[in-house]
Amino acid sequence: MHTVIIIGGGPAGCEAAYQLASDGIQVHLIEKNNETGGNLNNWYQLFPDRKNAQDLNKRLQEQLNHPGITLHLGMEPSRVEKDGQGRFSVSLSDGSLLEGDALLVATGFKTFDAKRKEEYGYGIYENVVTSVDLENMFRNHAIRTSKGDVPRRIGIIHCVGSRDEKVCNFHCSKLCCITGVKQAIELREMLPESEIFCFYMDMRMFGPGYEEMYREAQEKYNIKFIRGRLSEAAENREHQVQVKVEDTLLGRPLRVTLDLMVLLVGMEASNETQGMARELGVKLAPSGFILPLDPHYGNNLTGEKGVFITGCCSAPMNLTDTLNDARSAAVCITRYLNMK
Amino acid sequence: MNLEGKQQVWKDYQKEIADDRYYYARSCIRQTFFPGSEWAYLDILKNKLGKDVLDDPRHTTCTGIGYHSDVVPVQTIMTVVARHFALMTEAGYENITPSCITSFGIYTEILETWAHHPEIEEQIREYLWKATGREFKKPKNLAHTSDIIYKFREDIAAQARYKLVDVHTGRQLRGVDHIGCHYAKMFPSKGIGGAEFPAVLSGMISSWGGDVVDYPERRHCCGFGFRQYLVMANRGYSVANSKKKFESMRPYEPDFIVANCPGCAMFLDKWQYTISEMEGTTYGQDGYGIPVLTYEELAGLVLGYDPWELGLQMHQVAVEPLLDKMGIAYDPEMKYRTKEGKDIGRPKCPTYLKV
Amino acid sequence: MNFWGFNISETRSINYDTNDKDMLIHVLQEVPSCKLCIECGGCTAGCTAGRLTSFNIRKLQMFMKRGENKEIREELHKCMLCGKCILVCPRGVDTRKMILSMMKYIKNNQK
Amino acid sequence: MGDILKRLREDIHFMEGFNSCMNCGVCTAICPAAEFYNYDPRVIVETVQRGDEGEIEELLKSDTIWYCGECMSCKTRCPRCNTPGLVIMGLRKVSQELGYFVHSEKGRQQYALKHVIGESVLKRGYCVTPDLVKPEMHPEQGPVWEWIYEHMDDFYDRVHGNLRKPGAGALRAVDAESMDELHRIFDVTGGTEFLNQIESYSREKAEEEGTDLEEGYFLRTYMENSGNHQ
Repeated sequence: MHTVIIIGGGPAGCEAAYQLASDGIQVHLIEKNNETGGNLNNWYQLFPDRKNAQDLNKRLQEQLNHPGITLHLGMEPSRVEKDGQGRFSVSLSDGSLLEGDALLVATGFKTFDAKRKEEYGYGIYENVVTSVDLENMFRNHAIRTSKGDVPRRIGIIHCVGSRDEKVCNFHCSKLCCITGVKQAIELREMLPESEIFCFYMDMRMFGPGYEEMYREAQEKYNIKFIRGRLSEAAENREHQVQVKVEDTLLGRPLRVTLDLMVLLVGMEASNETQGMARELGVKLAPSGFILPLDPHYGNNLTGEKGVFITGCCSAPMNLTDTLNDARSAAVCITRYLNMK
Repeated sequence: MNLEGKQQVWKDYQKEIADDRYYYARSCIRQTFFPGSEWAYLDILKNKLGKDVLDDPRHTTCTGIGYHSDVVPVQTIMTVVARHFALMTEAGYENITPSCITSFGIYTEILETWAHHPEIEEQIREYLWKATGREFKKPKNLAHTSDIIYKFREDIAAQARYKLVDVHTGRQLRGVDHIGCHYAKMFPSKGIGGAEFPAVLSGMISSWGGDVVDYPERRHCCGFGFRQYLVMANRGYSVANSKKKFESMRPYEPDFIVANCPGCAMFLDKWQYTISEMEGTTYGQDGYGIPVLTYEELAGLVLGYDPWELGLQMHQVAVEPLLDKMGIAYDPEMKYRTKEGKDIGRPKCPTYLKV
Repeated sequence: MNFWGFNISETRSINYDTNDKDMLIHVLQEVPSCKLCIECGGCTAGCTAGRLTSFNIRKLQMFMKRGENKEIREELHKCMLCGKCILVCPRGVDTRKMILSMMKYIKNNQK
Repeated sequence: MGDILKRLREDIHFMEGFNSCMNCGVCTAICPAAEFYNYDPRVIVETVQRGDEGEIEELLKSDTIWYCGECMSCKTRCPRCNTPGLVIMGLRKVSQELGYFVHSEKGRQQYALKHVIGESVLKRGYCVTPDLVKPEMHPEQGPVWEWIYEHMDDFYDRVHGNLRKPGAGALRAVDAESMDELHRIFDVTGGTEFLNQIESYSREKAEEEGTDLEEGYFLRTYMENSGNHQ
């Protein structure tokens, strides 16, 4: 029987583990945290269907009860080695050693550190939060300003840490646009009296049901969309956030004072993704994510034989695509093992 | 506002500043409107801090105002600056410290351009040789004179005779810092604290006992805009930009403004008069304006220099309210006298702005 | 020319905080489809009045949404009410009705 | 490629300032000129990006390129590392080389700037000196400046100036040798030619209008404001 070692227990790693195990392959799933789920643990509701993110998480966790899966929680791979026969041995942080016939990297992404956009004042201005902070507020059902008031005017800022050479991220993080729309709707539902803006450059509604959700945000929820990238924010005496954008479709600068400003932080390759790439000698794209062997036919393959990738370690992806990508990786690995 | 967040940013932008032996380059605007500041700077460095500074009479303008008014081509300004480097090299100095922010920006821009385009540096070396027979080494360290004062702010604090504190109430004086655009907006890593939260002046205010005011339009340009001020017809732009800043800072009731760009210091002072005459608005307390100081003047006051020797009588906005708060003794009779004490009259009073 | 040789310039920025959104509230009540605009400019591209004058229907409805009503008062009468814009709009905004609603608001709120 | 585009692409400011633009508007959002003039740096960059020679020629003949104050606030922010302010410097240079600047009110002001700043540099060795800030040309400087101006010699002595005297110090007279070197630098690097070019195009324009270059034309370029700039 073949054994596969999966590094990373987010949605991609979990789904791939289940698919491989269902095909009769022995799976070791390594997760650095004490629970699986990765970034999904930080999410409240999913787009576009507004499903509770933790329901999906639970389902993925339940799948891991499969007898073919061995879970290694709270573990990090300290060393990965490959022998001449194409077998991998992975040393874990507790000193134990795993062996496998293939390696699947599912180390995912991290969200952009908003402090790096200094002019937005995250970590300095009191009422500037990230989309991740906002999900947390949703979970606690408490959308309040630093003074504890209900925010009357909220601005959602697109492209924070994405499409921005200044922070060395040329890529589009793809999910922020729809996240912004989703969060705007959730805010409106919790705070029906508040005025909500999205400041965007392009509305990239790439997934099924996304454009419809954008339309709904306008029609049903009266969310205001202004095409102009945030140039700078400043705090006034009342700790409100004064923002400066250009209303580019009118060609005039626009100033508005917000009670709460939400930064839609983009996605970057996680430290573990970068570390694994170094360790395994696989190539990184200019975006910092792992470069697949071929963007069409080999998106789960790397230049290294027996090393596969899945999920957001190779590019920003939504959950649907991540789960598909995990199944696709499972197919590739199964075929690889059968030909061995 | 979260101070620790700012401190983190400041940590990210610390630049190297030489300890001693500076070649000084004067500023067109500073020497015209703030000659006392240039004197005080040299005096503080030489006599209070024991540093070696060369005030070379042979240097000239960098032509920066002409360059940014688009009447001086880039090769010309580069060669003029190269001549300054040559004078510095010949005098045996390696650290250059321009007093003007636009000069500092231009020196930085030139060194960066040469780093990316060595062929341009070569061409400029040829031009300089052809025009003057001089050769140069590039400076080892380039710092604005406000960087130098920032570097030694604690040494100045140790010798301070006055603090930025209201002696009558014990309240910390509220200071607004205004950073010249060309200090760090073009090359954020060349400014202490970077472009968004520069610490070069706020650091001085804090070290000397004051409280720094951060207001929404802090980063906005004073409105000089070179051609936008130099040509009379365009001055509506210049004054409007400063007005935008005054309106934004007024609610914080600042006790003073400090600037590191000589142009900004002059404009923020003079425009308060213009706005008061045109619209009847004043921004300080009781009909006064908000005193605007250069960082040399601020350092000079803290160190106990005579306000009139520093040239504070050149300001249109009266500085006396600030001097009174700091408890600085001054002779009002001497304000407009000559060095010998001769009476040469006094300026007329503005209509609205109290002086 | 005054004594100074210049006047203090006025800002061109849209100040959303202070602008008057009353017309917007009125028009959105009468023509809710206005909310659906994605600012694509289809309406303006084929606009009869726009070919002959400075009239720009896309910008006009955007000005309304920002509370910049001065521009609307100056431009609105240039519309010929031909309704070509309705045919083009990919989001089904009833642009003609929007213009009529703006006109009605202005008539009822003459300064 | 047309002549204008060729000149632009050889210009170091243009080269450094222009990469590619996605029209996000961060430059315009904080631009002091966009705040007070009918000016949009984003549109400038978009226009040069389109690369239509005729359209750019029109731009070079318009008031538009003269609104920027070269504060370079745009450089700090652009997510594509463009600097609209540097693009403007390139456009202004070409506009002056080709004589297009005399077509617009704001462009013609280059003569005033050449007259005021260019000549000051070559006569005094500084861009600004106190005697050039004449109170009648600078009413906004206020009564204190007027008083200083009237008592210049006494006054600058009081504040440690060395007005028009030899040696070191603020406002000293720059020595003859240094002035010679400055002049030769202008000659060798094309600075003199550039100033002369501004003068000759302006002279042509003044003659066309039947005004005297140094009097009527200068004052007009210094003071004229049609008020059509917002």
